Amino acid sequence: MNLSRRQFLKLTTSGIGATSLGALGFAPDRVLADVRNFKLASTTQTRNTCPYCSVSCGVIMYGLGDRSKNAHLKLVHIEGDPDHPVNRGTLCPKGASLIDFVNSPHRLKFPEYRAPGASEWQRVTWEWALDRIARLMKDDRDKNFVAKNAAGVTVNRWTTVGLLAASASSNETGYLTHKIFRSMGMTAMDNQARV
Amino acid sequence: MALESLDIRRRSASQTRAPDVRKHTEVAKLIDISRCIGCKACQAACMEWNDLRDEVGLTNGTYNNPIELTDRSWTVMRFYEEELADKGLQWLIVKDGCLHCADPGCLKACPAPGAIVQYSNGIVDFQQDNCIGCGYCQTGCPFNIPRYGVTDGKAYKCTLCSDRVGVGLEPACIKTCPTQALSFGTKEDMIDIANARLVDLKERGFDKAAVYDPSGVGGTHVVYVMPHGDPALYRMPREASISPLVGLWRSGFARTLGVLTMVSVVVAGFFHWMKVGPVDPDALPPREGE
Amino acid sequence: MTNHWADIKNANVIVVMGGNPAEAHPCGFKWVTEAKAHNKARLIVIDPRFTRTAAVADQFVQIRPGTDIAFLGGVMNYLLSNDAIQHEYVKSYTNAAFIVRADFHFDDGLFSGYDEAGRKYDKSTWVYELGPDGYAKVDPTLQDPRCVYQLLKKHYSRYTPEVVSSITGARKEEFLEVCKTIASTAPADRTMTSLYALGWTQHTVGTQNIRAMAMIQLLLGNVGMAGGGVNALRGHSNIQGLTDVGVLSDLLPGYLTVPKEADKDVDTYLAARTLKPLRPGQMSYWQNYPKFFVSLQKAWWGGAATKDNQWAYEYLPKLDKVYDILTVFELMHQGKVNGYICQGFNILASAPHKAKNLEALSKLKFLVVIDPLVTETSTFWRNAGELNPVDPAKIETEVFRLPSGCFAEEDGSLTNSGRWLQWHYKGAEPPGDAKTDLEILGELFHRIRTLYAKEGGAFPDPMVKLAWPYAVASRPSAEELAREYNGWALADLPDPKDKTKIVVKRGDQLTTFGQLTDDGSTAAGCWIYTGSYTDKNNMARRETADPSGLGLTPSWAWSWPANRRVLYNGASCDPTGKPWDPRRALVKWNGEKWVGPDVPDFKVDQPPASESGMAPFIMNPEGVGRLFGADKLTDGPFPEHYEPFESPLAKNPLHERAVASTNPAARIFAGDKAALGTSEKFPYAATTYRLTEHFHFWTKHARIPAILQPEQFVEIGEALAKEKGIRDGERIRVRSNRGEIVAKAVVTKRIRPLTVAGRTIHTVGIPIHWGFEGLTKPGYLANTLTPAVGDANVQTPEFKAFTVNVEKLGVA
Amino acid sequence: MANETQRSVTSTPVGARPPERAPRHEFATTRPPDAVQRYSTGERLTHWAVALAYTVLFLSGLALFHPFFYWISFLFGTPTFMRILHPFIGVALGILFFAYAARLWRENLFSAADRLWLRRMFAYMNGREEARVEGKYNAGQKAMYWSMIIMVVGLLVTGIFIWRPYIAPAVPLLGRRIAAVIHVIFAFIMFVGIGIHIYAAVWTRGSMRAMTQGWVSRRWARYHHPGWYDRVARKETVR
Repeated sequence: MNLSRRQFLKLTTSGIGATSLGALGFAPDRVLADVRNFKLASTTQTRNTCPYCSVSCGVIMYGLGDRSKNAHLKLVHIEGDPDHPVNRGTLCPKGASLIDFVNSPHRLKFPEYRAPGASEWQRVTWEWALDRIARLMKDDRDKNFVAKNAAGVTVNRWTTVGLLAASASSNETGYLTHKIFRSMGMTAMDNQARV
Repeated sequence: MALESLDIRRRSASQTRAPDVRKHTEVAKLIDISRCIGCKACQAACMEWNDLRDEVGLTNGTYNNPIELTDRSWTVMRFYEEELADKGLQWLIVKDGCLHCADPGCLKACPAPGAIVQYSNGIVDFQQDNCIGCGYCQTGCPFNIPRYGVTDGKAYKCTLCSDRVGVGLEPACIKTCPTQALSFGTKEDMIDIANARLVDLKERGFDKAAVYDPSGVGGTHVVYVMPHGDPALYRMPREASISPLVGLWRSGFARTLGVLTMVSVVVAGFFHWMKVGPVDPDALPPREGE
Repeated sequence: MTNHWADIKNANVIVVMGGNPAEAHPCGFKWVTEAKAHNKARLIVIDPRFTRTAAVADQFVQIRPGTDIAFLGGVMNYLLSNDAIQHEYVKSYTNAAFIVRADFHFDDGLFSGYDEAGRKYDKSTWVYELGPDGYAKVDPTLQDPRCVYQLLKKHYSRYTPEVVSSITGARKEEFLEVCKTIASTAPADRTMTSLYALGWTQHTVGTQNIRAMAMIQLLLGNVGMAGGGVNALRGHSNIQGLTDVGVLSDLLPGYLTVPKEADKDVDTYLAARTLKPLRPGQMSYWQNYPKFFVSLQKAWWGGAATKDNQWAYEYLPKLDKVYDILTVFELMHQGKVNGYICQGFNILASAPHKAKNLEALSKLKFLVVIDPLVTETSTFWRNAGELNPVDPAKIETEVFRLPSGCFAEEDGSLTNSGRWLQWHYKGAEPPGDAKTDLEILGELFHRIRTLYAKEGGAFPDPMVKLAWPYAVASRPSAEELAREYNGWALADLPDPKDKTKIVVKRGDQLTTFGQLTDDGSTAAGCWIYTGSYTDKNNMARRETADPSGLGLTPSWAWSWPANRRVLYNGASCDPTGKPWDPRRALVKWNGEKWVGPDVPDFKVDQPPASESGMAPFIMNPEGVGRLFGADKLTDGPFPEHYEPFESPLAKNPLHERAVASTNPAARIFAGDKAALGTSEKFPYAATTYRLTEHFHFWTKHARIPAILQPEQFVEIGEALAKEKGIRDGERIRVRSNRGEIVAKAVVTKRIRPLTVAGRTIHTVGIPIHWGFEGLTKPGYLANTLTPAVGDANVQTPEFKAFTVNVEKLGVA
Repeated sequence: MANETQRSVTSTPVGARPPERAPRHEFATTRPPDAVQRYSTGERLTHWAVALAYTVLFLSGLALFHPFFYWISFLFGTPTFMRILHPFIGVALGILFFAYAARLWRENLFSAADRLWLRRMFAYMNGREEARVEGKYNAGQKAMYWSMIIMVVGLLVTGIFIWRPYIAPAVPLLGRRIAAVIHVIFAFIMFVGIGIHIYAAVWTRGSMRAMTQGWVSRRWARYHHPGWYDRVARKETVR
C-alpha cells in the first residue's frame, strides 16, 4: 500500500482524534446505571425475635461472613421475618433499627468495678468480679438468713439481697435465675412486670 | 415484564434514547395516609438499609425528626395538627420523600449525563458517581426533594431501594411498614388498591378522600391516598408540575435554540467575511499628510 | 392476652384504652388496621392524649388521667340500663346469677369490712351464699336482689353520663357515641376486643381498671370469642415469660405461689391452693395444684425432694409480706437491703421517685448490674450535673458491671403477650469479653455453691442439693433448661384409663401437663410450659398454615397452655356446644368430644354445659366469669372510681368520705405519702408514656432511634401554653413535689383542657425515654416526678396519673 | 524618536520604564517607529485575563448547558471539578472585568456623534465608509461595553444565587429557578456579544494587534478613530 505523506497524516490525525474524543467522553453512553450492590448477597442468616415490646416480631439477622473459623461473624443488617404470622416481615422503628442496638457504641465489652467513693470505673477480670460477688453474697446470706420467724416457724428466707430480673432475657435465663436465687431463699425478687 | 427491571428508560443530559424496545411493568409505592400511624419505621428502615445515619438533632416542638429531608434522611414524616370543621381534630401525618415522577423535573434539569436515570419500571435514581453537585435537580424538582451531601456535595434522595427492587425485593420502607400504610407493586395494582381504599374511607365519612397521582408530572410512582382529599392540607402542591422556568431552560427547544444561536453567530461572521472581507486601513493607499 | 395478636383482625369493634398500640406495639397494631380494612371494624380510642393511635381512630374521647373506671362504669351502666348485653352468655357463663352473702354491702366508697387503721379490708363478706351442699346459691332468673346481676346494676347506676362527663372530662355526646358502638357488639355474631397496656396497670386502681373492662366483655359475651377478649399488650418482649416462670417475689413458675408464713407445712400450703368447685359438675383446674407443685420441686431438687421431706418444701422461703419493688426500695431506703442484682433492668429510671431510688441505691453495700448496655442504674453514682446531682465520693456502694450478650448472641425463647413461646438463635458472638446471661448465672452460682460446699454456712442444703443436670456445670444451655421446664418422666407413666399401657417412658419428655403427677414420678419446672419442648423443640416450629382463617397458625411456635391460642375458647360456644358465631368457630362439641381449629379450653370429652353443667371458665372454681370479683382482689369485688393519689381534685366527686377519695386499700409508705403534692401547688394532671420512636431507656443507645427522637420534650395543650406564654420548642420546667425536670415544650391541639367537676383541668404529657446516658441529647429521668405508690393488688406504681406544675424558662 | 514621542503621550504609567534602562530603540521589533499606542500593557493583560476567564466560563457553561458538549468537562479533569471551578472563575472574571471597565466608563459615554455612527453601522459593515468616530471607541464598541457590564453583573448575581454549596441553599427555590434561567439567557446574549466582539476584532485588521501588542498604525488610528488620533497627536488627554 502506498500512502502519500498527506494521506498518512490524515489517517494518523483521525486516529488520534478518535482516541482523544473517546477520552473526552464521546464514547457511546453507557446504558446501564450503577446500582448499589445488593448488600446481603452472601451474608449468613439467623432467625431471631425482636427483644423490645411483647409483640415479639420475627426478625432475620444478616451476618458478615459464612461462619468459617477465621471469619468473625458480625451482624450487618436485621429485617423482619416475612413468614412470621404476627409481623409478616414488618418492623416498627425500633425493630427496624435493631442493628444499632446490637452494634451500639454503648455496648459493654468487659467487666468493670466501681470502688466505694470512686468516680471512675476500673476494668476487672471476670474471675475477680465473680469471686468477689459470690463472696459478698455468701457473707451477707450467712449473716442475715432468717431460718425461723419470731413465732418459731421455719421460714428460711433471705431478705437483705434482692434481684431484679430482666424483661428481655429468655425464658431459660428467667427460669435459671428463679431456680438459683429462690434456692438461696431470696424473697426480694421481682421483674419488670411489676413496673 | 419483570418488576425488577433496571433497564434504563431515561438518562439525564443524554441526547439519544437508551435502548428500550422491551416493555416493562411500572412499579409504584402506595402511601395510604389513612392507615399511617406516623411511627417512622419507614424512616428507620430507610436509614438502616441504605447505611445512612443523620445527626442526632434537636426537637423543635413537633414530632418531626429529623425536621427536614437531608442527604442522610431520604424520607421523613411530617406531622400537622388540623382542626377541621366537619371532622374535628385531625393529626395529619405525611411521609415525605421522592415521588418518582413519570416526568422527573430533576432528571430534566440535570446537566450531568447519567447522574439521574429513570429505570424502565419507573424508579428515578441518582447515580452519585456521575453527579457533579450543581444543584439543578433541586430547582427542577416540583416537590423539593433532592438534598446535597455535606461532605461530598453530591445529590441524594430516595432510590426506591433500586438495589432491593433489582433483586426482586420490595423497598425497605415498604417492607417494614407495620400498618400497610405503604404497599408496593405494579402501578396498576396500586391504583386499584387506592381506589378500593377510597370506597372504605367514604363509608367512614371521608367524603373527599382522593388519590394523589399528579398528572402535571405525568403521574408519579409514589401515590398517596389522602383521606381529606385536598393536597394542600398535607402540604403537597395541588397542581404539581415542573416549573415552566425549568422547562424554559432545560427543554430540548431551549438547548437547540442556544446552540443554533452560537452556530449562527459563527456562520454570520463567516458569511460577512466572505462577502465584505476585512477592513484594513493599512491596505489603503497613503493619504495626504502621512 | 386472652387472645393473640393476629386475632384482633376478627373484631368488629376495637377499644384501645389504657394503651397506645400504634406507638408502643406498631406491628401488633397492624391487626387493628386489618380489622378496619377487611372487617369494617370501628376503632375507639379513649386516652388522656390524642395519640398516634387516635390519629387513625374512628372515635376518640379524651379523658382525665386516672378516671378509666368512671368511664367504664358509665359504659356498664349504659349496657345494663339499655339492656345491651348478651343475655344467654351472661346467664350461663358469668356469675350474674350467683347470690352474694347478705352482709356484703357498699357504702359511700367503701365495701363492707374496711379497717381504716390497717388500710385493708376484711373480705369475709365478699363471697357467695353457699348452700348446704357447699355449692354457691344461684338465681337463674336474675331477680334476686342479692344476685350479682342486681348488685352490679345498683352499683353502676350511679355512673350516669353526666357523672361520667363530670369526673372524666369527656364530652357527654362523645361518651354516649362510644357506648353505642360498644353496645353494638352484644349480639352473638359481633365481637369487641379490648387492647390495654400500662395505661391501665400503672394506677393505684390498675387491677380494677382491667377488671372493669373484663366485666364489660363478659356482659357483651366477648370473652373466649375470636376477635374478643381482654388483651394485655404488655410492655416488654419477655415480660410474659418472666412472669410465667414466676420471677416475682410471691410467685413460683406457672403461677404457683410462694408459701406464706401461715402455710406451715406442705399440706396446709397445698390445701389452700387446691380449689374445690363451687358448682355441681364443675371442673376446677387448680385441683391439680399438687401435681404442678410436686413436679416443680422434683425439677429443682430432683432426688432431694421426696414425699418424706414434704417434697423439699422447707427449701422454699416463706413470705412474711410481698417483697415487691416498692417495698424493696423502701427497705433499701431504710438501710435494710445490702446487696442488689440488676439483671438488665434500669431500676433507677424504672421505679418511681428517682431521688428516693438514688438515696436507696447509695445505701447498698454492693450493686451488681448485668446488662448489654450502659444504664443509669450502673452509673447512678456518676455526677451528671443537674441531671444526676450526686457526689460520688459520698457513695460507698461497690458497683459491679458485668457485660451480657443480647438477644442476637444467644439461643432461647421469648413469650409474647399472645402467650407464644418463640425460639430464637444465636447470630453472632457477644462483643469483647461479654458473656451470655446463662454463662454469667452459671459461673456465679457455681462459685457460691462451691463456697457453701467448702465452707458451709446458713442452710446450704437448697443450694448444694439444687438439681444441676447440665452438661457443662458452669454454662447450662438453653435447650437443657427448656427441656427442664417442659419436664420429663422420672418413671414410666401408665395411661390412667388402661394401666397396662405406658404413655411416657421414663426419661422421656412430657407432652402435656395432663401427664403431671403428685407422686414424684414427673419433673417439670413450669407446668404451663409443658408441651413446649417434647421430643422436639415446638417453640422453634415455623409453619405458617392457618386453616381456619382466624389467624390461629397453630403450628407456628407454641403457645401456653397446651398450644391453645384463645383462652376460655369454650365460651365461644353456646351451652349446647354450638359456636355463638359460626364464622368465629374456634371449637365445638361434635357429640363425642370438643373439636375445632383451636385446642379446646375444656375437658375434651366432657359434654357442654347444657348436658354436663360444666361451664367453660375452668380455672375458676365457679366455672364462670366473675362479674362480682368475690374476695380475689384486695380492693373490692366491683371496680369503683377512686381518684389518683395525686389528683387535681381535692376530693373524689363520688364519695363524701375522705378515706374513700383515693383507693382505700392501696398501700403507701409514710415517706412516700409525705412526698405527695397538693392540688393547690400542683394543679395540672400529668401522665408519663412512651413514644413510638423509642423503647424505654434502651434505644437511646441505638443511633437511629436517637435520630428519630433526639431530645426530651413535654407535651402541653395550647390553652395552658397560652396561659403561661409558652411557645413550641421553648424550654419549660415541670415540677412535682418530688423533683423537677427541664425539657422543651411541644404545644399541641391534641391535649385539650377538660371541664372536670366544674373546673378546667389541664393535662401535661411527659414522655419517658431520656436520661443522663445515651446517644440522644441528655435529659432528665421522668421518674424524677412520679409518686411512689402502687396498685392495691400488685403494687404497680402510679406512673400514669399524678400532678405537676409548669413554668416557662424561655428559649435555651 | 517618534516612538519615544508616542510613548510619552500614552497614559500608561505601567509601561513606563525606569530611566537607567537601556533605550528601547536598539531592540529589534515589528512595531513601526510611528505606531500609535492604543492599549497599555496593563489593559492588555487585564483584557486577556478576562478573555481567558471567559473562555473557561464559556466552555464549562457550555458543557453544563448541552450534553453534546459535556465532553468539554473532561478538559477540566473531572466534570465535578469543572462545576466547582466555574463559579470561582466567574467571580474572578467579575473582579477583573470591573477593574478593567471602571477605568473606561468615561470613554464609553455616548455622544451625539454616536447616533450617526450607529445609523451608518450596517452600511459600514457592508463595505461603505465608517462614520467619523470622535472618541477612543466607536458607538458599537460603547454599546458592547455597556451590554457587557449588564451581562457580567447579571451573570455574576444570578450565578451567585445558584452557587452550591455556599449561597444556593439560602436562596428560595423560585429565586434559584429564575436565576438559572436568567443566567442562561444572559450567557447566550453574552456569547453573541463576545462573538461580535471577536469577529469585529478579526474583521478590522490591526485590532488584534492592538490588543496583543498594544499599538496600531497611524493609518489605523486615523481611519477608525480619527477624533482619538487627533487628540493623541495633540497630546491631549484622551477621553
